[in-house]
Amino acid sequence: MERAGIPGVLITALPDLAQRVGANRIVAGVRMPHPVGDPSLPLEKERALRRRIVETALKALQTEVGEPTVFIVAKSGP
Amino acid sequence: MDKIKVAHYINQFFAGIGGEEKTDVGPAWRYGPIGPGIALQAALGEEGEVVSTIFCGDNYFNQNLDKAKEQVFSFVAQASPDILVAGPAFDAGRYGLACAHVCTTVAERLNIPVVSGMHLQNPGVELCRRLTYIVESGESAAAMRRVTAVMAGLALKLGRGDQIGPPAAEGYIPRGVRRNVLVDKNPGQRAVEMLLKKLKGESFVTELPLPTFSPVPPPSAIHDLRDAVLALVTEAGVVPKGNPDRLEWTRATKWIKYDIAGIDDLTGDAYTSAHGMAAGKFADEDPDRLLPLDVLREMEKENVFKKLLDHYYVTVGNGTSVESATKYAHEIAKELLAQGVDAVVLTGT
Amino acid sequence: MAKIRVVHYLNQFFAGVGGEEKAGTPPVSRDGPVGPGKAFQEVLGQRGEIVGTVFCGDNYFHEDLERTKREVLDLIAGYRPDVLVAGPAFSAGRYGLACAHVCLDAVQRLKIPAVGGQHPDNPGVGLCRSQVYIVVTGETTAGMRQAITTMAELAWKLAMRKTLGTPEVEGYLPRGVRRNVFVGEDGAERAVKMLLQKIRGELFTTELPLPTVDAVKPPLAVKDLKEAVVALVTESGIVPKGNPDHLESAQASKWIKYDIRGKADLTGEEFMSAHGGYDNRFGNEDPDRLVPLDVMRELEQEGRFKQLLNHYYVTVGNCTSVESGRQYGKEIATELLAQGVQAVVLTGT
Amino acid sequence: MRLEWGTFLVKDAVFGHKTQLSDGVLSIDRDGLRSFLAQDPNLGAIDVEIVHPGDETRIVHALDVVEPRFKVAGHGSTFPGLLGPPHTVGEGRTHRLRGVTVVQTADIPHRLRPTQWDEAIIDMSGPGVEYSPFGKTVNVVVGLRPVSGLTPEEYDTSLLLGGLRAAEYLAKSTADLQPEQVETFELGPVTPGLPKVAYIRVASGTNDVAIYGAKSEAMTPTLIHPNEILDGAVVNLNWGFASERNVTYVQLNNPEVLALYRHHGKDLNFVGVVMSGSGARSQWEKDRNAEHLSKLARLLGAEAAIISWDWGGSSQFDLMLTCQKCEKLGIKTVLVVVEMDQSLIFSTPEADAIVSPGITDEVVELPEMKRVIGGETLYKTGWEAKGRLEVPVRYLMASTNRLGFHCLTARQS
Repeated sequence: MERAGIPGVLITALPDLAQRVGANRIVAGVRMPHPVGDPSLPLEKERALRRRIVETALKALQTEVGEPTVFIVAKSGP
Repeated sequence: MDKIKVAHYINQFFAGIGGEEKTDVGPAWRYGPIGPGIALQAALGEEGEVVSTIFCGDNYFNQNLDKAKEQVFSFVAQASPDILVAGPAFDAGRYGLACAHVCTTVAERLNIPVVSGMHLQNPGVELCRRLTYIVESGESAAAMRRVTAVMAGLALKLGRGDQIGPPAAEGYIPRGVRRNVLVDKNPGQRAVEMLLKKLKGESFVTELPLPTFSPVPPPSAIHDLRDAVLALVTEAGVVPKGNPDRLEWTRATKWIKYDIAGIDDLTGDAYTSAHGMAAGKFADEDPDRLLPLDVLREMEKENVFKKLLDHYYVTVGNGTSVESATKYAHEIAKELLAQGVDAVVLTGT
Repeated sequence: MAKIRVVHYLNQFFAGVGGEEKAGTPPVSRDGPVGPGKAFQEVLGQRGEIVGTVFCGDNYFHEDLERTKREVLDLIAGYRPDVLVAGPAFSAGRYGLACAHVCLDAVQRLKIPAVGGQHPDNPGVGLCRSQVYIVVTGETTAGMRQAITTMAELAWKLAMRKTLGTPEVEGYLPRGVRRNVFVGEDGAERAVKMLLQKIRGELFTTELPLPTVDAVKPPLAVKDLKEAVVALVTESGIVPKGNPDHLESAQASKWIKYDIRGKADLTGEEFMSAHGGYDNRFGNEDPDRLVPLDVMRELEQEGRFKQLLNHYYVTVGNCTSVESGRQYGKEIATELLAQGVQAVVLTGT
Repeated sequence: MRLEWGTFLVKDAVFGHKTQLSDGVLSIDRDGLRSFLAQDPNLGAIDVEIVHPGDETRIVHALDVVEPRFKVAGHGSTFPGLLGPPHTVGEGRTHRLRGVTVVQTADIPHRLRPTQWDEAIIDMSGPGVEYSPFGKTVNVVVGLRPVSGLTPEEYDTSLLLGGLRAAEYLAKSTADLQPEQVETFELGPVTPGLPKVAYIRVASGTNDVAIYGAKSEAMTPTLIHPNEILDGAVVNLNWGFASERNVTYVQLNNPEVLALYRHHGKDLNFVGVVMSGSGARSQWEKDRNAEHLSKLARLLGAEAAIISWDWGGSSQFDLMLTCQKCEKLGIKTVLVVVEMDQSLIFSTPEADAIVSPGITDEVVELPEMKRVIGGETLYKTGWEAKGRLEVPVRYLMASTNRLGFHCLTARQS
């Protein structure tokens, strides 16, 4: 996709793997079965988390990167 | 016994037309060998003959992919060669890609063996390794003589229909086509022997060389998100309920695009996931967890960005080969470019 | 130095009134020491004085326990003693029990320390050991002098509020009450040293001797279940919602019975788990998981047993002591027997 | 694996404009620490107080006690899996402040509501000082009040991380200083023939410890190097009975590990540590758990083992099964068993050697104090926190600590 010149951002639960394979803009998602959500949270909290993840993704699209870079989502707690 | 007829594809530089300033030159052809073709002919000796050389500017080829491929194919076909030789392109990216496209097209449509020469890291390798014997050429053209000789040797063997040996012996890059072979020891014994060699510092040959991924230069960032058109692409297998187009749960053979115009949220009763790993409770409860449409629509309304494409593109990454993924990406990218998409949001499990 | 005032309790035999034929003598008091009391006085010397002796026939004592205890206590209280000495009773059962009751009353009602003297197997020991200092004696009066000396010394120390040494040093039965003591090394260091002794086969003393659980002879099986009244008893802490009687989540101080007449099922709306030792979610969702009322009712309707008792009995086992467990068991059992229950189904977590 | 503790002896702590240690006095930038802890958006109010041995002061609602630690060299970081990535520690050098601790106080943690919370008290003077090991240290008391609307998991996590971050913050001030004392821990070779001794940890609560940041309850028993324990791999999660609590300070200075290291090479050969996954809730699971623990000790070649009962009531069953199975394998055992009023209901003849770190039910009289930190009234009883108290030893922080950190035992009286 990027080789065709389109800037892309990949939201994935395995950012390290994505980095090694060469994706350039990566956002660390939650877990593999639900990279952009967290079922353990109450619905409106999960929705807010999803918003924070996608906002990070859009921020990544507007950021120059020299090589594969992982963007961490600001979350509370470990 | 008549000679093995060889068609030779090279770029504008090796054809002597010119360097970067001539890279936009369109396809053309000449009888007989030109430039590196002369060394190729010498290596073929009496057994083979370079009947025609086809060349094209690297930029022209990559910018006008379909048209260039058609023209070059027709020039090759008219020479009705027994073998196609392309390159060697060493580490030149655009030249390597051009060779790869020519090799795949000729192999698929003319059904004749094709030989090329590239550095392992050349982007062209991924594109055509399955159908082409690519001689590992190293990075610099200084190795031209050695590489051409190996390519010629392979071309003659293929022309004669001989049995081709393993990659390490014949000097070509493993084509990713692995065959089962019966040996006398089981993996446990072989592993111990390999380990002992490793411990003693002796040389050993790994049975499974791991793929390396050639870096893709990052496209420049978007300057003004507010007038950018975004597209959603996912390998998480999010498809309409019932998986109407039978997207495979593993080893996906295709990608599909689905219309989401006017849809603000992916709900469990309309969508599901076909992905072997991601399918299940979480996806069925709320597919947005795999493809965040709800949040992107919200941002679209707040015009954080101009527009979300009316379709999203989906495939399944689970167990799908790098080649297929690369192929699908090419095809999807072409569609996105055609629809003026400025940036892509991809989700992966 | 003020002399301590001691009252001595004896049975009719040691008071010289007579043997079995005089076992019905009612309680009598006499100033000064009587019988073994004289030896006590000798040991006490100037430090204390046996101001009075109270004695009573062993049979009389047990005919009407409450009446005799009141009479004996009044006689003792009359002397305003600093400490009560009872016995020594050696292995005499009725005499030992009498001493135990008298000592308990002295400690609980007159708030003065009490010293007994009995063989460890004497039934009186179990009754009062946690509140009364019982000097360990042999089975027969042969050990009289030794017993009296130890009892006198102990009585004096208790009256003078001196800090006592360990049970082994002072000669009394460990009262089952354990006290914290500060020592020079931390627990881990002591553990390592003990382990080394154990490895080398050297003698070591464990800091916590484990109790042997007293085996209970299994009662006879239920002959005819169809005629049996069955009761449900549990330690799982299932109580009506809100825990109205505040059953503790650990170290429960009581048991409670709740009415289940007409109830075919324990629901999460009406009942909850107050037990602190396991994850209560499952019990709160469906208390039947801990107290199987739904199934018991079904079996009752099918006539598999005559009737389920109208109440179930509940306490919490989490860190509740064996003694309390035994006590609650006894009390619940008496109620069950009074209601003609022939079999009990107990559930524990 | 070779670990060095770089120890700094701290005599006193005072508030100052900069957090730094100089000749035994730790000055703390109070607002600097509070804003550092405020990086967690889930923490609403944060107070910081300092109390000294001898003050007529009482700390109540204490959750955990943490020794200030900062890893300066070697693989891994401070409190791995919680403050840093879950990478193996136990090598290189870690700085630690001796004589000063961080004590988190907070309202009732979610996890213990509504039934299982109990008061946790540290008295800085009076008879209480003897009972809790932290009556004699300078304590930096960090009062944490999470914001409302958090999930139970978020609420408790913010309390846990608040204490650990404060401890790292204090120790980090010594990053470029040279420690006065360096202690080295290494299971080096010993003269042959010394008895091989392992340390087995049995637990069963749902929130006992975090190992590299993950709760241990679902874990199959595992081997762990003693240095990992001394270097922050195991952190306390349990806020149950105060006297038995293996607070993080005790986890980091695990007494069994330190005792076995003291004897290593002299009269025994310390071969390693086996940790229980805990969480066994049925006979089958407890049996499997105990088999696994005793097998791992055997794999270490242990001829003897110290077994500590880290937490839980029903895990007394796991403890005794483990003891029984070890002894049957010829591994001689000594158990460290805290006493509650209840006598142990499950005992096996093999459990003939037990060390008792004290009994929790004895009642202690504590005098009235001039100042109280962490709360106005006691949990459950509602008594005035500052007043004269008659409380069971169970309320005094880590007094009958299950790992046997304190010099207390219980005797027949």
